[in-house]
Amino acid sequence: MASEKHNDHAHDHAAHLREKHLMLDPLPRGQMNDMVMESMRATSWKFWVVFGVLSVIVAVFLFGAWGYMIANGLGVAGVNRPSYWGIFLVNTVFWIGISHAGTFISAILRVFKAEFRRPFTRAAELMTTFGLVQAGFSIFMHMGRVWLSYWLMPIPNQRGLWPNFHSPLSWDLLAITTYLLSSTMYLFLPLIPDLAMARDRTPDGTWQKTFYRVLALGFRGTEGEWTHLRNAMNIFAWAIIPVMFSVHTIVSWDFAAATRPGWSSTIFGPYFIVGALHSGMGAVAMVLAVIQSRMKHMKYFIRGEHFEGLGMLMLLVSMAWAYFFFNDYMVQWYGGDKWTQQLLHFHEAGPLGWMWFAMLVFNVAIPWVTLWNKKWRSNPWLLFTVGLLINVGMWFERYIIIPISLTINRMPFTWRMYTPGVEIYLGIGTVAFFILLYMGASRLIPLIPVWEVQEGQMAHSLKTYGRETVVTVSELE
Amino acid sequence: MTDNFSRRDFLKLASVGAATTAILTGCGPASRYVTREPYTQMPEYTYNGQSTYYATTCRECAAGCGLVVRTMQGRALKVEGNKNHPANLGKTCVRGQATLHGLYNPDRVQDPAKQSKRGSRDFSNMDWDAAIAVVADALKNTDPAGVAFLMGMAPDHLFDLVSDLAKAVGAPTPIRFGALGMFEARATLGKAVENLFGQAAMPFFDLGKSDLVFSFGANFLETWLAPVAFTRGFANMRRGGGHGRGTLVHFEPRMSQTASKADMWIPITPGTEGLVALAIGRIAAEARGATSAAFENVDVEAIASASGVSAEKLDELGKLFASADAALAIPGGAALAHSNGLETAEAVLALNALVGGLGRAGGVLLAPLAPMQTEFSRPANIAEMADFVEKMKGGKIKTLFVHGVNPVFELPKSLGFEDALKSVGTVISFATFPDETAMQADYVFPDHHGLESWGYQRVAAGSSQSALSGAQPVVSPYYNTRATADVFLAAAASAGGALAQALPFKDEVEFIQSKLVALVGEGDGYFGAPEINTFTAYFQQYGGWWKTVEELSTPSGDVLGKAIKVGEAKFAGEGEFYLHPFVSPVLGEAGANKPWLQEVPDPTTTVMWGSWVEIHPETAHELGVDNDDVVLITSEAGAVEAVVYKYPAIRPDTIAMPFGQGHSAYGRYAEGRGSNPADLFGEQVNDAGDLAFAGMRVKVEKTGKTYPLARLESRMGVYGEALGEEH
Amino acid sequence: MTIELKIPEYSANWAEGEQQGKWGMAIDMDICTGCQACVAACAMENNIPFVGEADSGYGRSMHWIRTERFWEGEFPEIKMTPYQPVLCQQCGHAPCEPVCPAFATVHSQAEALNLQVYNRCVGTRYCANNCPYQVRSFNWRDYERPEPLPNQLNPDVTVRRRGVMEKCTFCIQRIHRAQDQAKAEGREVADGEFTTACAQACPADAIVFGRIDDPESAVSKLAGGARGFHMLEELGTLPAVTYLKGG
Amino acid sequence: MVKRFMSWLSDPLGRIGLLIAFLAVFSGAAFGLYTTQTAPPQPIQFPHALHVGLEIQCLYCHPGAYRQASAGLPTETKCWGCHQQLSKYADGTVALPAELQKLKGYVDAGQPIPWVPVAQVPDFVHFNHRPHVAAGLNCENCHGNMAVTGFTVAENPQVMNMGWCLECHRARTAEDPEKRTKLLDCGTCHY
Repeated sequence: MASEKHNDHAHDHAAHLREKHLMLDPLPRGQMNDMVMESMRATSWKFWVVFGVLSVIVAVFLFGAWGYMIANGLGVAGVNRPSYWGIFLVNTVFWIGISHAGTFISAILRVFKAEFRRPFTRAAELMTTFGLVQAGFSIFMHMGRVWLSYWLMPIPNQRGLWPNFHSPLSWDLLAITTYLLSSTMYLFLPLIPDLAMARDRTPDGTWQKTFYRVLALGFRGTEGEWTHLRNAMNIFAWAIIPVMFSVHTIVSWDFAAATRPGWSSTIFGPYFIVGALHSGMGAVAMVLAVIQSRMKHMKYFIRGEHFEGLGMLMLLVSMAWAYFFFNDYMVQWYGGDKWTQQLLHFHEAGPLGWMWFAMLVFNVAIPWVTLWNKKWRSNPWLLFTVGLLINVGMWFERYIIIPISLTINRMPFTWRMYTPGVEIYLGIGTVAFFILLYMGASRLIPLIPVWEVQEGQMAHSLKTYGRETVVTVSELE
Repeated sequence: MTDNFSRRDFLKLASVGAATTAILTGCGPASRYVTREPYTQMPEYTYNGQSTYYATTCRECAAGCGLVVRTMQGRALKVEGNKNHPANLGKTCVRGQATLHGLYNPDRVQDPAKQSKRGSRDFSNMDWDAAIAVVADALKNTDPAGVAFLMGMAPDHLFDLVSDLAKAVGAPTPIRFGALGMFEARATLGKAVENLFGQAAMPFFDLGKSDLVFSFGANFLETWLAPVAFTRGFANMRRGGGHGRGTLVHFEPRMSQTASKADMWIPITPGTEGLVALAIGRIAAEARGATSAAFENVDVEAIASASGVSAEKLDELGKLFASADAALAIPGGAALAHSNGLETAEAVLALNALVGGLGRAGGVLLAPLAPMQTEFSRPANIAEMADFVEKMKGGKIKTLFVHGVNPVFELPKSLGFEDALKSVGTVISFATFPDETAMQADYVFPDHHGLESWGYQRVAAGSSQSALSGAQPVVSPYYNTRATADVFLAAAASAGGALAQALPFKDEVEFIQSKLVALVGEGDGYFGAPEINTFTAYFQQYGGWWKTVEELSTPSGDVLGKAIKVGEAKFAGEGEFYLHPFVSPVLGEAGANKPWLQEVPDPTTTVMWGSWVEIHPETAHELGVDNDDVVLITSEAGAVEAVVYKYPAIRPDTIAMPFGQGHSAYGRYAEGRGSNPADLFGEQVNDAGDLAFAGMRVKVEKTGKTYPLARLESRMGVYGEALGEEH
Repeated sequence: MTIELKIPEYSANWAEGEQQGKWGMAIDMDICTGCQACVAACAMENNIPFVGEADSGYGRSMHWIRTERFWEGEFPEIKMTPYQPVLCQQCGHAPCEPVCPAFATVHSQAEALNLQVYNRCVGTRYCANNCPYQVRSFNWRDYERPEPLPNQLNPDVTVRRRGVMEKCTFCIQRIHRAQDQAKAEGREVADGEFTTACAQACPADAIVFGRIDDPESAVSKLAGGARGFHMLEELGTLPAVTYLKGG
Repeated sequence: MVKRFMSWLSDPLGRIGLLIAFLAVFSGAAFGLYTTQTAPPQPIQFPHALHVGLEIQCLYCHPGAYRQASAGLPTETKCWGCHQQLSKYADGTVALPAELQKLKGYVDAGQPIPWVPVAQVPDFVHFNHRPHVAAGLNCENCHGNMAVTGFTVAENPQVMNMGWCLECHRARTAEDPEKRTKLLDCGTCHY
C-alpha cells in the first residue's frame, strides 16, 4: 500500500515534471515531426486576412511611402535642423536591438548549454535576420540620395575613391553587413536537418518540395553530415558572439564618437548592448506568446518553463540596463558640461519629459515588479505585455537619445523640436514587414528546431532512485 | 549616324537606354542631350563664358546707390556695390542684393494690358502702339487741369521728363510720393532745417567723425534716408577715427535694429522725444557753463515724469552729451511722426548747435544739392497727398498716371485713395509688378525693371559730394515692357503740337543726354569729357557723375537765440496702447514680392515670410495672448489682425508693427501675407504736414485664432520656452 | 583588360594644431548692424534656394550665413547681444569631416577649407549632426524656382538637388577665379583683390576676408587683435573665422 | 502566384524568358552608358578634318580655350564670314554643298545653330580650359586628332570621367607635391 502510494507519488511527480519540462516529455519522433509539419500547414483564413492586411500596409506604408519620399526628398519626413536623424535612426537602432536577442539566446545559451533554449532558438534567430532586414531598410531610408548608397561600399572605381574609414557610419555598414551574413548563416545551419525533415514529408511535385530540396542541400542525416554540421554550428556559435557584441557597440559609436552633448559618452557601447538585449528579450517573449497561442501543437513545444526562464533573463537584463542607464546618466551629469546639463534637464522637464519617465517605468519598474514572481512570469500573456512595454520603453530610449538629444546642441539659436512626418508610416511599415516576414517564414520553415528538441529529449531522462525522481542529462557531444 | 536612322530615333532610343541606366546606376546621360546655341553675332564686349559688368543705379529705394551688376550671356547674375560711387562706396543693403529677384520675378507684368473692370484682374493684352495711342489720347484730349502724374521717389530722370511734360500740357506739377518718405518724415526734417537755418536743405549727419550720437527715433541703420551710407558712418564711428570708440544712444519706444546697436537704449514714452531733447539741452548747457535761450525754460523734472526717463538718467545723458568731443543728435523717423514732430526735430537739431556741432566734422552739415538740381526738393507729405485725394474725390482729375509708387498700399487707408480712384476717369499705371494700384487701373503699361532701364537718380542724402547716379540697362528687357519715358516721348510725338515741340526727343537716352549736357565741362568732376557723347559713355561706365570734393555747407542761423518750445504730443484714438509702426528693415516699402527677401529673417525678430505685432511679454500675459496668437488691433481709423510676437524690448504700453507686408496683390510671394499697419493710420499730421503715424492709440483684442510665425531663432534656445523652466 | 585597384590618396591627417589655415575671416561684432545684406548676398551668389514659409519656420531654411542674437536682462534694462553672423567656420580640425562615410565632406589640402562635394554626398547628414556650429543646411526637397528666376543662377556654383548637404564655401568659386586670373598674369593673389559675397556686400565692412597665413593681410591684423575670439574655442576645432568682441 | 512562377521556372522556355528579360534590362543599361560616350548627332555634319587640313588653328574658332573656362563655339558671323567669300560658291560655279546650305539656312533665318556638346562634363564639375592650355596641353591631347581623314563632327577619343582626369593630374604632378595636392583636391573641380 505504502509502496503503491509511494509509487503514485513518484508517478505524480514524474507526470508533473513531464508536464512541466519539454525535455522530459518525449514523443515518438515521427509524431513530433508530423506535429511540426502540421503546425506549418494548418493555416486558417484568419492568417490570410492578417497576411493580406500586412501586405497592403507594407506595400503602402513601407514601399509606397519610401518611393514618395525618394521622389520628393526627405522634406516629407519630419527631420529638420537640428534633428537631422529623427525616427529613421531610432528605428535602425531599435531593429538592430531586436535582432540581438536571437543571437544571444541561440548562441550564448547554446554555448553555455542552457537547455530551456532548445524549442525557441529558431524563433529567436529568425528575429535576428528579419530584424536586421528592417534595420537595413530604416538606415537606407534616411539617406538623402539612397540610390547612391553603393558608394559606401569599398568598390574599386576609376575615381580612386574609397569610403571613409574614419566614419563610424562606414564601420556601421560593415558591421551590420557582417552581422546579417553571419546571422543568416547561423540561422541556416541548424535549419538544414529540419529542412531535410520537411523535404521528406512534403509530397512530390509541389513547389515546396523544390524549395526544401534545394535548401536542405541533400542532407540525409548520416553520421558524417551530423559531425560536420555540429562542428560548423559550434564554430559559428562561438564566432557570432563577438560579432554580436561588436555590432551594437559600433552602432553606439555613431553617437559616442560624435561631438554632441549627450552623445559623446564612453559608456554607450555596453549600454547599447544591454539595451538591445532588453528589447530583444521582450520581443522574443512576445513572439513566443503569439506562436504558442496561434500555431497548432505549439503548446507542447513551448511551455511555462520557457516563459519562466525567459522572464528570469528579462529581469536580469532589466537590472543590467538600469545599472548602465544610471551609469550613463551619472557620467554625463558628473561631467558638468553646461550643454549636457541643459540636455539632461531637457530630457526630464522638456515637452517630451513624459517619455523619459515612461521609459524608466516600462524598462525598469514594470519588469521589476512583475517578473520577480515565478508564477507571473510563467504566464505567456503577462510576459507578452511586459515584453511589449519594454519594447515601447526601449523605443522611447532611442527616441530620447536621437531626436530629443539632437534638439539641444551648442548653438541655442538653432534648437528646435522635431515633429515626425512620413517616417511614422515608414516605421509602421517596417513593423508590418517584420511581422509579414515572420508569418511567411512560419509557413515555410519549421519554427521549432525538431532535431534539437529531440536531441535534448534523448539526453534527458527521468530516473527514480528510491523515493526520488530525478532528472538526468547525458552529455551529447 | 546614318541618314535613315534619324536624330529623333536616336534620341528616342537613347532616352530608353538613359532611363534604364538612370534606374540601375543612379547616374544617367540626363544632361547629355542639351544643345548649345552660340551667338549668331557676338555682342560687343562679350566673350563666351566670361562675365561682363555694368554700372547702374539701385532702384529698390530712392537713395541712389551705385551698383555694378555681373552679367553673363545676357543674364544678370549678381549685384555688387559700385566702389567709386559716393553714396555707397561699393556696398549694398539687403534689398539691393535681392533686386535680381525683382528682375527675374515670375509675377512681373509682361505685356501692356487693359483691364476690363478695375479690380477684376481681367487683363487683355495690347500692343505698344495701341498703348501709346491711349497715352497720347489722354494727354491730348483731357483738360490739362485734369491730368495728374503721381510719381515715385525714383527715378529722377522720369520725374524730370514728366515735369517737362506736365509743363508742356499745362497740367499741375507731378506729385511724388513714397512710403519711405512718409516713414522717414522727410518733410518734417526739411521743414525743421528751413525753420532753424533759414535754408531748405537736406541735413548731412556726419556720423563717421562723431564720437557720440544721440539718435531720436532715426532708424538710420534700417531704411532711413540712406541706410548704406549711415551704416558706413556708424562703422567709422565705432572704429573711432581719432576719438576712440564712438557711443550711440538711441531714443525709441521699441528696440529697433538701430537701437539694438546702441550702447544705451532709452525706451522713451512716445511723443516725448522733443521734450527729452530739451531736457538734455538744458543739462548739457549747464554742464558746459553756457547759457542759451533755447533751453532756458525747461522743466527737467516734468520732462522726466512725462517721458519715463528718470531725472538721473537725463542728467547723465546731458552731461555725456556735453562732454563729448564731437556729439551729434539726429532727429528722425517715428519721433517726428507726432503732432509735435516739427518741434521735436527743431529741438534735436538745436542740441547740435549747443555743442558746436553745426558745420563741424562729426556734426550736422547741409548736404550739397545734386548735380542738375537747383533747389531742395522733397516728396509730398501726407497733407499734400490728402489734398490730392480730395481733388480726385471731387472729380477734378480725369486722367491719372501712376509710376513707381503704390498708393493704394502705401497711403493710410483712411485717406481713401482707393475710393477716390473711382472718381478718376482713366487710371494708367506703369507698374513693373502687378501691385495694388495697378489692379485698380484701367491700363497697365509696364515699365522695365530698374536693371533694364536707362536713367539717373540724384543722390539726396548720405553723400558729402554732389552726386548724380547713372542707370543703364544691364540686360535687355526680359518681357514685352517699355520704358515709361519712351512711352511718354512717343505719345508726345504722336500727340503733336506743343507737346511734341516741348519733348523733341527720339527716345529716353536722348532725353537724358539733353539733361546731362549741363554737366559737360563742369569742374571737379569724377571724370570730364569735352562733349556729350563721350560724357554719356563715361557716365554709363562709371555709373554716374559726381564731384570729387566735398561740398557740405555749414548751417547758419540763430538757433539758440530764442526759446524752443515743444508741445505735448496729441494722440488720436483711444486705446490703451501706443502704436509704433516702423518700416521692415528687410522688406522696405516694396520688397515683399522678392522671395529671397521674404526668406531673409528680420534682424530683431528673425521672422521670415510674415508680419507681426510686437507686444511686451508682460502685456501679452495681461491680454491673455501668447506668441503666434492673432490679435485684432483697432485704431480710430481702422482695424487689422496681426500675429503676436512677444518682444522683450518694447515698452509695455506700446505695440509695434512692421510696414511692408499685407499686400492684397503684388505677386505670389507677397499676396495675402501678413498685415499692413497703414490700414490703421489716421489723418493726423504734424506741423510740417507729415503723417503723425506714431501719434495713435490703439486697442488690442484677442481673436482666438493662431498663426505660426516662421522664425529663424529658436524660441526654446533664445527665450527658454518649453525647456521646463520659465525665463 | 586589367582592373587597376586605385587606393585613394586621401590620407586624413587630422593632427591636432597642425592645420595652418590659408583663408580666414574676421567679423567685427561691434560693427555688424545685423542688416542681413550678407545673408541676401550669399544667397544670390551661391544659388541658395528659398524654401517658403512652412519649411523655413520648421528649421529647414537654407541660409549659409545667419545672424544670431540673444537677449540679456529684463525691460527696461534689456540688452541685445551683439549680432553674430554665423557661417561655416572652416575649421582646421573639423568635426564634420571624419564622420562622412563617402568623403563628401573633406578637407581641402590645397585651400585649407572644409569642402562639401555635392556630387559625392549621399545624404547621411552625419556631418550636420556633428557640426557644433550647426551651419550646414540640407536640401530637404527640390526647392522650386519658378521661371524666370533660374536666370539669376550663378554658373560658377553647382545647383544642388534634393538629398544633398551644403554649406558656406568661403566663396571658393571666387577664390578659384582670382587665383586663375592671378596665375594667368603670373603673380600672386593680392590681399583685398577679391572677397567673399558676404564681405563684399557688408555695408559696415564688419566682415573682412583674406589670407590668414599672411601676417600682413587685413584679416590677419584684425584677427590677431585683442578683441578676437573663436566660437566654441574649447572644442579645438581651429576655426578660420575670428569674431571680434562687441563693445 | 509563387507556385505558377516556380512552375514557369521549371519550364525551359520560362527560364529562357527570364534570361531574355534580364539581358534586355542590362543591355538597355549598357546601351545607355554607351550613348553617353558616343558622338551625338549634330545639326550640321561639320568636317573638322577638312578645316584642320586647311591649317586653321583650333583657337581660331574656339578662342575661349586660351583665356577662359569655356572654349566656346564660333558665331555664325565667323562661319559664314569665311564661307561666303569662297569664290567658287560665291560666283556660282559650284553649287553650295548640302551642309553649307544648312549653314546658310541658319544664317539667313538668323537662327543659332543648335550644336550638341560632345566633350562635356557634368554641371558639378567646374572645368577650366585656360590652366590646361597654360600647362602646355594641346587640344588633341584630350579631344583627339581631328585631322584624321574623314573626321567630321567631334567625337570623344576617350571616356571623359574623373578617373581619366585624375590619371593625367597624377602623372603630370609626380614630382611636385604641392601641385599634386592642388590637382587632386576635390575642391579644385567640385564646388
